[in-house]
Amino acid sequence: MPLMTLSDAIAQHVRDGQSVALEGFTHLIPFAAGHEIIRQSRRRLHLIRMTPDLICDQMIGMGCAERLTFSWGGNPGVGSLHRLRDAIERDWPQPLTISERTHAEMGVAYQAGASGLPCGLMRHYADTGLDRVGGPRTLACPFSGDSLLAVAAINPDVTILHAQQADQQGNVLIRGIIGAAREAALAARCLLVTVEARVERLDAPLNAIVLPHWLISAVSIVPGGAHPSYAAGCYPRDNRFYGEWDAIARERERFQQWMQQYVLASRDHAELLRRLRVAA
Amino acid sequence: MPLMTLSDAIAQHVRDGQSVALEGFTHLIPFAAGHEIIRQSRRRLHLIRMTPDLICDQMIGMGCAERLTFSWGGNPGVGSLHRLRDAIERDWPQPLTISERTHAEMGVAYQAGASGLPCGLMRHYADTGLDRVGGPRTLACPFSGDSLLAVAAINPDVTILHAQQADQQGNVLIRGIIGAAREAALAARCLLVTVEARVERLDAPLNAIVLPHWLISAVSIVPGGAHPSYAAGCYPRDNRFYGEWDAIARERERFQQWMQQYVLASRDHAELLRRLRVAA
Amino acid sequence: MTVTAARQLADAAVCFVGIGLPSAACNLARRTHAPQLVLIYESGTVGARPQVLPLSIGDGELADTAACVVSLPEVFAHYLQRGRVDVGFLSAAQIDRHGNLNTTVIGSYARPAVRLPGSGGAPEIAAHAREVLVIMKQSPRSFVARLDFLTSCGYLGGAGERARAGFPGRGPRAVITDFGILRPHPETDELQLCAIYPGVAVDAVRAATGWPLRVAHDLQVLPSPQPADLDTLRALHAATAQAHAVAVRINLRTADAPASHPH
Amino acid sequence: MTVTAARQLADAAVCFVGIGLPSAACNLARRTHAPQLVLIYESGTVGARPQVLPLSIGDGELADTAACVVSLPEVFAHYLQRGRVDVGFLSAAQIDRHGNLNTTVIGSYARPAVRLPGSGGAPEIAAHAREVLVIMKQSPRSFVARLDFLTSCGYLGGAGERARAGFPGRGPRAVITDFGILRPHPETDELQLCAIYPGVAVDAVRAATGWPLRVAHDLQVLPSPQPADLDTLRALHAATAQAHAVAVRINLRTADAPASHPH
Repeated sequence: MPLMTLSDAIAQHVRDGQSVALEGFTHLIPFAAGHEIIRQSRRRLHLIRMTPDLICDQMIGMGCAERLTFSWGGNPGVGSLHRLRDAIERDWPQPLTISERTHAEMGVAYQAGASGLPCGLMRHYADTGLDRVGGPRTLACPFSGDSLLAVAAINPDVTILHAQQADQQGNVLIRGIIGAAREAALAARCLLVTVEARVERLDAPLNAIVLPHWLISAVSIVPGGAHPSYAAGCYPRDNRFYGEWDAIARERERFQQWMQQYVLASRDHAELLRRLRVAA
Repeated sequence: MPLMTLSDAIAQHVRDGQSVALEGFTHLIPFAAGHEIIRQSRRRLHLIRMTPDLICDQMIGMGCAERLTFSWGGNPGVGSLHRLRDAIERDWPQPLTISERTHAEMGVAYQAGASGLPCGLMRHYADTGLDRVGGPRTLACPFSGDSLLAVAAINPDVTILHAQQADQQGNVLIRGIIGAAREAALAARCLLVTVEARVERLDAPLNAIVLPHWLISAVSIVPGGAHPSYAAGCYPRDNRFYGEWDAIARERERFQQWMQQYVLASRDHAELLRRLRVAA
Repeated sequence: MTVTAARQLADAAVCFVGIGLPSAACNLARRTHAPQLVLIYESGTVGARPQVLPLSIGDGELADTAACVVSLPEVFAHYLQRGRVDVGFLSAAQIDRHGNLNTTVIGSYARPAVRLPGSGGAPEIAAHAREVLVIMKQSPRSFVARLDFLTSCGYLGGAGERARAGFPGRGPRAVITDFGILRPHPETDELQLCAIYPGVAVDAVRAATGWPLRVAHDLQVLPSPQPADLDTLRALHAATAQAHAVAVRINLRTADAPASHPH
Repeated sequence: MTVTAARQLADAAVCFVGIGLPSAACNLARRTHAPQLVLIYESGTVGARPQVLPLSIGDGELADTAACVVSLPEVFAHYLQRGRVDVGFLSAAQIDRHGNLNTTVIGSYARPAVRLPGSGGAPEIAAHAREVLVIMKQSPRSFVARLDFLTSCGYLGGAGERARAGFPGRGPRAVITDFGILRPHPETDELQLCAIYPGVAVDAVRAATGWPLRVAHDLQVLPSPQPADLDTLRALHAATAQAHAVAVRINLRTADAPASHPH
């Protein structure tokens, strides 16, 4: 596990055209990494995220993505993701192909990917609209005859997570709401992690969620790297920013202006947080 | 979750002829509960345990079981389970039907059971002897065409676990090596738990393994309830006893004498531990 | 509407909660008549007891107050699909006369007029929860004769089609709206108006419904909400607004901090 | 034998370890030439660094020294089946000329002469680990012409059958015995004697093998074990014996103890 700056990690490991999962369920969303991908102008990415959230809204609006796999694409508690809608409804800034699943299907798909299986199983009773537009197929349980839905595994080229701590060896500790982040990490061909802090020892409880260093391609220390999402034990979710994003992202011009003024004009995440007056 | 004595819990919830999983992988094996089942002379049980260990050796030797589902039936680091062997090799004290799987298959079977699925999936490349004598069947992945093994779910009538702590509501905290105990618990129709201690609050770290009280049919407080297995943070594995068991269980007479003198003659687990000079 | 929805919840029920109105109703119920209600959010927080309403389904408040935090694959497989959930609480952009729900698109799927957030956890909640409560504002645009997209199954085409398909959950037991409560007819599975708030005219409800709405022969008038319930709900919203308005400050020097274990 | 087995392990390899001789060899390697060896036990302890040898696969020592403790379904799915394991280290009661293993029964399955413990994790380790090391004492009863039961797949019938079946792992790379090392022939996959300890006669090895044993044309003589390695191994065994002999004492009053969090 090499320790490197986030800009080096993205430069070395994320290539145009790759599938990139940025996971973290409301909690620990890797915003700093998403911004760095925007700064480095990656193109034609296949973004994978259960809840695209503001981070995918920004990356899609900035033209990084040509495809999105997701299960719920809103601004939680606020409303629409306007850049996501603009891409789907009006092909701006470019067409976006979507692969849409349910949360449970995404969970099964990541779990299958993490388990080295080509697919996973769920109960299935009747076709929904998603079954009709999507890829899943039914098969019969060889024991009970029950109808089951087979869900194709997801194995991202790169998975990026944010976490609280890394130790000197590069083992990473994640605390709190985890979503399918661990499965997304284990399913990936390359795993990048940003952390709030590097510590001598993790001092993790016995059954803590730790990603062993030898599974990780690069660790970068980025305090505040989940903002406006949060890192349990470090800082809370910036609910106010989530509310304000609705007005920022509603119109193309204001969105572009904001991205220029804050994300592109900042060398790194620390500078962005200072511009946002979140950090001193 | 009613709090009750172990003897009441077994009397109320374990019936002759049921399938009973006693899980805990080397760690937290529910010995006290197994002994109570022996004391209450349950018969025709279908025992389910990945590693039958001494507890199933004792239950089988005392005539509680007519069937065993397992994946590794030895005395860890010591050698054979002589009572298990005697039942399979010589039908003593009665014939024992075995359903044999691999550890990985048992894990998948419990996981499927815990997930409300009739079966789970594994990779499969060539038939082993177990595939030939056992029940699993192969099917083709509908996406990749890969050959996969379908493993039938396990849903025990009763699962019994031992754990470190229960709080006032009956939520249970498990710390340390977990094996497939959580999946066995969630797969069961009825869940019984013995714990080392009852506490005001669990004070569990964020991602600790906690079984919510409303999943549990009965909690019993049994200090030392895992002995000669162990409870992390409470007492170590009694490796010496595991070594001594080999000589105790080798011959039928000595085994019966030992069970009479220690397990049957003790009213409860505390008395047994005193007779074994493990507790004062 | 929130108070009426809360009243539908029995104490000690295990409830899989969506964000927004469902979450408000569940937390109101937990603070009033149902203190033992077990709330499960799809973020994996089981037994959450939030002090303020979460803005997102994964707010730290939910994790900090939960009995346990499990992964998302686990919460959907081990709790929902395993049949441990009594009540699923949903909302939607469109509902049809058989309680089927759309949260995906208005217009065509390929080129929607309005792209909605999508399914999230709703299709499996609708399938597996022993019963489903739906809470949504009633209008001809939301109570439609034909869904633009079938995201989550209610009673499908009605007349027992859901039961015949083998769904483990019974489907929507009640749809709570700003006019009253609709419930499925026991034979046809068609939603009919069963209860109205005091002062609501049946014709107004019909006008707000995109299909010819049937009215139960024993139409009830709901009691006015208890002042205590309204006070509790207002206090909850006020505490929530205050908590969410707090400015976040991040200390960039945490990188150099010692290995203290955040607990 | 243990020292020779340990020497087969490259530093920083990820090793899925069975109990007994494999565990001794892996821990010896970790204490000598391979300090970065990652040990995974099927009990879910990943990156364990035990100070004494565990008697069981799930000793507390393994959990206390591990980087993380995961569930058994996870360790088999996320680590082994996912292809994260470099080396699987196995032992068996019987092995045949193509490295297939039996740990299930001697005699017939339905009515065995000797019922062995069974498969445990071995079949999947043999299938998925990038390569497999086998360590066992060599005798005509253990190195047999025909297995009584096929528990774990080596090279099946040989001559590329394993590779054609699509196994992700390459199969047994070396069988370390008390005479030397057998390795598969690159074309036939048949195990042949490739190295012997100083002073071992090839005829003695042939006599200890239940099939006509082939000998590599460049048969090597293994170096004598380094005294330092032997000292480390002896010290490890001594510490282990001492640790396992300690009498366990349980305090029955822990039930009344306060809610201190065992850490």
